[in-house]
Amino acid sequence: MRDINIKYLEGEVRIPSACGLLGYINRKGELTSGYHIVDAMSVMRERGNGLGAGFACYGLYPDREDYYAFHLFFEDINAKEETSYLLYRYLDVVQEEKIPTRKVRTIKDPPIIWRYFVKPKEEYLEDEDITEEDFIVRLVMKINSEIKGAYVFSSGKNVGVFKGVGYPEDIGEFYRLEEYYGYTWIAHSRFPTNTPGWWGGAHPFSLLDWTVVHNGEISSYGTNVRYAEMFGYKCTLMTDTEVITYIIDLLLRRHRLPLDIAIKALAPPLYSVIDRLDEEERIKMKAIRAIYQSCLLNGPFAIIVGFKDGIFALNDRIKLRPLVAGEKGDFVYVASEESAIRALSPELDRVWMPRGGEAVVSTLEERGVLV
Amino acid sequence: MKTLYESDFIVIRDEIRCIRCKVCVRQCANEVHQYDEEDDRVIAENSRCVGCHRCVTLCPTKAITIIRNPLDFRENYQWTARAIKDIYKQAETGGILLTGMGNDKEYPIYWDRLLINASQVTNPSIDPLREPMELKTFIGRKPEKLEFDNYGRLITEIPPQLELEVPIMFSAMSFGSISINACESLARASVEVGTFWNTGEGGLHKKLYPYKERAIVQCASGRFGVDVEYLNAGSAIEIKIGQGAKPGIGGHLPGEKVGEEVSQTRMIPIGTDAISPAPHHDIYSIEDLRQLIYALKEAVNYKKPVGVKIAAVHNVSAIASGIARAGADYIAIDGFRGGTGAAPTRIRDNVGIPVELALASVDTRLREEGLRNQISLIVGGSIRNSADVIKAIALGADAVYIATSALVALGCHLCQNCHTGKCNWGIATQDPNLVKRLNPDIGAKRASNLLKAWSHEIKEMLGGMGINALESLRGNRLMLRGVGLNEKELEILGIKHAGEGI
Amino acid sequence: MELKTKKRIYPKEDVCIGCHLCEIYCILAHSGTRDLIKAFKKLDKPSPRVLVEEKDGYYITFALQCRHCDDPLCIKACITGAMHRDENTGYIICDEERCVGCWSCILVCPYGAIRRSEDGKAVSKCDLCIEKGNPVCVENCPNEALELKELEDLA
Amino acid sequence: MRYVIIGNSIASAGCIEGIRRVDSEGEIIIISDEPYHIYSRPLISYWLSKKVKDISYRPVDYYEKYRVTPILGKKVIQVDFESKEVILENGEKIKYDKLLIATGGKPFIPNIPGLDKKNIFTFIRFDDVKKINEVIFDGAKVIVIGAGLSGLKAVEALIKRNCKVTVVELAGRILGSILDEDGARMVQEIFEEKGVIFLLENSVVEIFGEEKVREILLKSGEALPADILIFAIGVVPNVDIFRGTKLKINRGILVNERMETNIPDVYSAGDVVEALDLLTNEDRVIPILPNAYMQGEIAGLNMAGREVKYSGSFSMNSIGFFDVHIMSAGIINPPAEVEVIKRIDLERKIYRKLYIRGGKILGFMFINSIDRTGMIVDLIKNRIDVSNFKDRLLSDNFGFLDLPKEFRKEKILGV
Amino acid sequence: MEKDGRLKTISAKGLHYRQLNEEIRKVLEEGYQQIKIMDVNGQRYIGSGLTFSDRILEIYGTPGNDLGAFMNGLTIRVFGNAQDGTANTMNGGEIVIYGSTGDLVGYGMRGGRVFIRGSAGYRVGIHMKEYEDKIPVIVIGGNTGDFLGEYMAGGRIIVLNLESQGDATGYFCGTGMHGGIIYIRGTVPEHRLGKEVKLTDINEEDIAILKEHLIDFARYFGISLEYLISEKFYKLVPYNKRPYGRLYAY
Repeated sequence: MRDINIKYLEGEVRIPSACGLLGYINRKGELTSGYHIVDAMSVMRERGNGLGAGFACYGLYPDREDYYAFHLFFEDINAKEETSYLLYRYLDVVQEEKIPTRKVRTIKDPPIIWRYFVKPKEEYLEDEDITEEDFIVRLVMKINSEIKGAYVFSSGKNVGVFKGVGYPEDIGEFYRLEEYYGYTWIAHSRFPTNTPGWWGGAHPFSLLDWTVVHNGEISSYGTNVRYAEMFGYKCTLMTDTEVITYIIDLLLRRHRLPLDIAIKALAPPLYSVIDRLDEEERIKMKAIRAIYQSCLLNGPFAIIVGFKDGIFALNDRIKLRPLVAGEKGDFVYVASEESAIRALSPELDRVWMPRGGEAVVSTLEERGVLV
Repeated sequence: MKTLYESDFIVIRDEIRCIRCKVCVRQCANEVHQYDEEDDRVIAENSRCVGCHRCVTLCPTKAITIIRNPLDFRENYQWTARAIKDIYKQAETGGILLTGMGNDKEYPIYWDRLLINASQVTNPSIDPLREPMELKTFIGRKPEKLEFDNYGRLITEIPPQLELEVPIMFSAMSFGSISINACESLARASVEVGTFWNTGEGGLHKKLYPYKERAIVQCASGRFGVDVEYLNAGSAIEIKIGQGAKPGIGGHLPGEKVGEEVSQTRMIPIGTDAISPAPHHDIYSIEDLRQLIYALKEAVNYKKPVGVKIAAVHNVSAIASGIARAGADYIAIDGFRGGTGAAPTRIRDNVGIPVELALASVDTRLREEGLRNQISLIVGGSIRNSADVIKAIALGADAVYIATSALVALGCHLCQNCHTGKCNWGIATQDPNLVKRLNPDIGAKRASNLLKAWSHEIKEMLGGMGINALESLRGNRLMLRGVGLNEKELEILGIKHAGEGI
Repeated sequence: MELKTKKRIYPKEDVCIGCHLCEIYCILAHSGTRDLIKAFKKLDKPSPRVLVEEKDGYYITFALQCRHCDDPLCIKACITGAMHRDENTGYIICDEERCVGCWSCILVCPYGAIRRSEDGKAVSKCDLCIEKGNPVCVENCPNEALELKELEDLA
Repeated sequence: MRYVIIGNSIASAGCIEGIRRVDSEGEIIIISDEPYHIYSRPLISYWLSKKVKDISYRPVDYYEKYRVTPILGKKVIQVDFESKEVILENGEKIKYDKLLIATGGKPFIPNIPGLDKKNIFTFIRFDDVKKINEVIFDGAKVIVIGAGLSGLKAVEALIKRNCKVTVVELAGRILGSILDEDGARMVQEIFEEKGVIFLLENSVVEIFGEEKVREILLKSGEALPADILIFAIGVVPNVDIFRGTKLKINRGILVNERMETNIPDVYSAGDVVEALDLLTNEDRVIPILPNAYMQGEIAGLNMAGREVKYSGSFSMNSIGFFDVHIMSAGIINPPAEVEVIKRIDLERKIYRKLYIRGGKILGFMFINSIDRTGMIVDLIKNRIDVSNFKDRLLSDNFGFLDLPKEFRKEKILGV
Repeated sequence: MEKDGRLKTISAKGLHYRQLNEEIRKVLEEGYQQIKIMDVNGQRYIGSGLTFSDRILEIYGTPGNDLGAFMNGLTIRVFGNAQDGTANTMNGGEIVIYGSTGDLVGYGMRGGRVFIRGSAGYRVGIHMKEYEDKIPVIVIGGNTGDFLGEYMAGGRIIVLNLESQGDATGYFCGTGMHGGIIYIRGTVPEHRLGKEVKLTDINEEDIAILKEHLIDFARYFGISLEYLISEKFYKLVPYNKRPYGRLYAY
């Protein structure tokens, strides 16, 4: 994907940025409108600069929950046609449509934004002995790295990402988010250091049903990328969020690590802490650090990760970026600032500051706890 | 035969400062200084001076200066003084030119063409003095992934690992090539700092058994000192295939250096040559290497990592890939600036490649083949300071080996005369009169100080990059930029040029 | 009133390099000048009070100075009372003014650690650089082959 | 507790210092017929030669510092061992709890006609040299009788005082107690170079003169003019006042290992006692200064209640004349079967000779090669087998590296 | 464990060498005196690194490479042929092979003995060395390939060349040899020798050495000692201990 007017694109250069994060889940699976989170994001307007914002919603496509919902940006119609050819060739497409938007004064030159509800064609899965997910991942990688002007920014089941260049409230209005209902909502406001931003570079970053919003700039990026690339991921965007998403996909889906272990791999305890653990735990932690050394996210970050069963939020090991959590009834909230949570729910049962490296995990009750 | 070789150095003595204390006379193993009773003067025989500075350092009145002999040949770009003198030497002896230490020719030093990144504003630098900074490194074969049972217990069996507190180890220097006190100094420093030293192919002297937990024991073609006790003594076993200073050339400890102690340690009679030819005659192929790797693993019941050390040569990445597939737990790559006790000069100066390029290409190749995570990568041969270490790790090394730097810490002045056995600093010698000049108490302190100092610097630089655990630098080539390098070099190194953003 | 020395220098023969710098700095320390060159140009330069033990063709050397014995024979044998134990430090010191050079101390010192001064008038022995603080031989040994040990205070 | 010490010389100092190591409270009384602050007898020749002005053995504040009450210039005439009292010549009685007899030696003077003349002296006490000092003059003819250690020290001093000295010695060589013939000859030559005349195998049979000495007659029949006559034949234990008491005396006072005599609480030390000779394994008087101190110290320690044993000693001497120095120890005139090793350098007047039996050194004499001799003395004392390195014993620079490694290490590191 | 004198039989059929060797180690640790291993075929490293000086392994079949590598004390009998790398860097013990072996017997061997009834391949006894009371011995019933005793620094190699099929050794015999002795029953032509060795007659001492080992060879393989020593032996010894002493210009 490329816009010729923009000199510095994700994928060609790394763009450091600062951000505002917000996410929440209703543990009973009760759906809420996107209106609330869009509204709450405006509290953290200072954390962004209008060059990127985005939202992820889980539970928004109940009628198509068995299909992968591909959201795509196309720079032009050629890109769309080339992509469609590929999609129809490898996937059963049950529905395709333009994602409904409304005109917003501040949103300039949006790309063509389209969605497809798809399933891999059985014959390919059988032929190649590949899991459905891996097949989807490969296809996404192929489109994003090979088709000029096309970019898949959402590819999970019953999850949708909506993002673009603008302030969160404008993006929310643009995508008509008040019309979507979900049990988990995640939002992001961006402050990239260069101008202008690019639609694909906005958060959340998503692959399959993983959606990640991220505040920070991880210094281990080079290490993380070269690790992810060994497993076939193509880091086309050169953003931290992208590689974090891939590593999460690798650890949780492909290596099938329990969520708590995967979190330890991303933000492991310090050796000074490990040395004081009992022997079994110590061996385990050292093994995690030794084997997954390249997964350690080093440097400042706070992330909120959505997945089909819940969300988790995580800080770097020494907490260089803000993260706060709150609870009210069945709702669990995480955000960069408490004020954003209060905007959603003024009277909270509990508010707390998670420690560095300690994840806040919340999952749907009916699905059980993953941890 | 009258020699045409004029002395390399000239000893200048300040007669006013000289108090005739004769310290220089007693300290020079090359017998440069002599006391003339009749004239009550100390005189010098310049031709014997190797420029080791022992006398300069110990002269209490600082009366001695050593200068390079200013005597010039006619200016000639092709026929340098060195080229001419080498011919004189060979014409006079008919022998192969030997020298000590590593390649000193004007090849590019890539470390010095690499620059390190630091954080500014968008992500913070970390202050390593007050915040945690982790350098711990595991050397050993890693499973591709971990598995846990339903109770979160680790099921995967982790192969044996070396646990390093600093990513710097002392590379192989045998007792025989260096003195027992030098070995002990490094061994004790390893214990103190939490890293490892390497026996080299000379066996493990009984005096060094107390430090065996921190030893890597080497097994080379000559199999000197190798038995089951030895293999089980160390924490890892290293098969030495090659050495950066003399790829394709073996080791040869002349009989005169095989005294009682060396004899016991190598388990050979006193006075016999200890010859380790380049090839292990049981390894003529990669599958033979695999055979030896597993023979060693069987011999120690799979309790120790078995690594393979190779010289950086043209096809190093393919070889490394083969070694990884042959089951080695780590690969040590030794660059052509690596030191040696003795090497044929022509080989030292002309064979092999710089380790920076070897490292980058091996790391890249192993990643392309999806093997990089499984095997550890150690590089050595030219590491001079902590910045070199940082650059090596960013290029993809798990840890580095140092040897020349360690010897310099012990007092080596790089006079390149190790092969004569007359090391005035007590390092590369077996003469008990010289060996005792290196007090292992001091040596251990100096060597551990060096590692501690480097660790501090590494932490500072990591902090600057906003990284608080070394693993996040490993292979993180984005942290490097090249200066003065051509496209090809940048491509091999896998880095961008300085000035290019991220 | 039981007095013993509080410090003693121990040589480490394994690492003594036989450079004789201990002797050279000892001479300096007792020369009354702070400059080595000056000290050595003086005609009546003092003799060193530390002695490097060495032997032709043998690789071990070590430096030896007065052991400042707990039960010093030199004091018992001294005919003038010049040899005495310093009350503050417990060091064994020879009052060179009172020494007449009978060398009875040399006759009884089992370490051979007492020497005749260069002029042959009085005894020259290690005073552990009592006036300087730390012994210069220890401080200037380039290989730390001399170790000053603080002994248990038995007083 | 009251300690009383008879005698005010080296053994007494040893005793005082021994007592004070253990007992800082007890009263110490020291009694001497000499009126001087504690002094060193060997220094009298140095005083006479004007090399030293002060012959004190200990500093002036010594008595004060060690809290000793000196009673000087008063002679003890009797000791009542029953009532534990010392009786002075003025009738004063001093009670003691512990007593040390350190009366030393007294000069031996043969019975010769004419001894009543003036200018006849012995050479032991400070008073002796004070008197000599009053009468000598440049060019005075002095006859010294006895070529032993003190006699020759007197000769040296007199030469330095510009006297003309003749030495008369009964034996066939000088310094018979410390040197063999070769050594003696070497030393004799040194004296002769200074103008000293030696008359060996000779003795004085009569002394002539009016008030003062004028001439002596020798056994050889020769008569020699003399202004001053000095007897330096030797000393005998000074035990006169104890003869006939229950104190056991042979030549000297007999003591046990703790320097205690046969009478409880009565100790003795110094030139007056007979003690163990390590080399002969017999008790005998060894009148040398280090012994006096050590015995006094042992006595003092035991008197103050500490159990310490005297390990015995053997004869040893360090003596110098002009610029020549001699050291000897142990047995000098050995039986024939011993092994002799020696080195003579007549030109440089260096002599080194040792007697060895069963691998052990019995005795030695060194002239002008004396550095580190204490190590050899130590080898004798510790009965070290020197067979493996005996040749090195002759070297001027014999050192620790010549000794067995284990011995060396124990010695140096295990002080 | 009270299993002295007891025999245990293991079948190696289908076992990976790691499993087999683990089993052997386990059985030895249980105290069995003698282990019979049946159906061995290609399993490597049998006996590797083991120190059980009074125990016996009997191998039926064809053991794999590096048989007895780094072995420190154990008796192995192979009823069949052995492959390459037998007794690699062996330090003690005994290997008796009733058939022939491949290349590289006794590489870097420092102690123990190897008896081979048949022939051995190339590069036998390279880097063999001796130290104090450790003097390794290889006795070969048949002949050997090239490079016998290359860089040999100690030990004894005896080549019997029984049922002579030609020369006892291949080419380049004893190149770089600087210690030890190679005995040859019969002789070997000069052109097959490396330039560092010379062929000489044997003396009384040599005969004693030969007898010491040939008695056992005869006993193991049921050949009469008289027959073995009926032919004249020669020996190969190095010209000097420092073959390359003058190669360098210092």
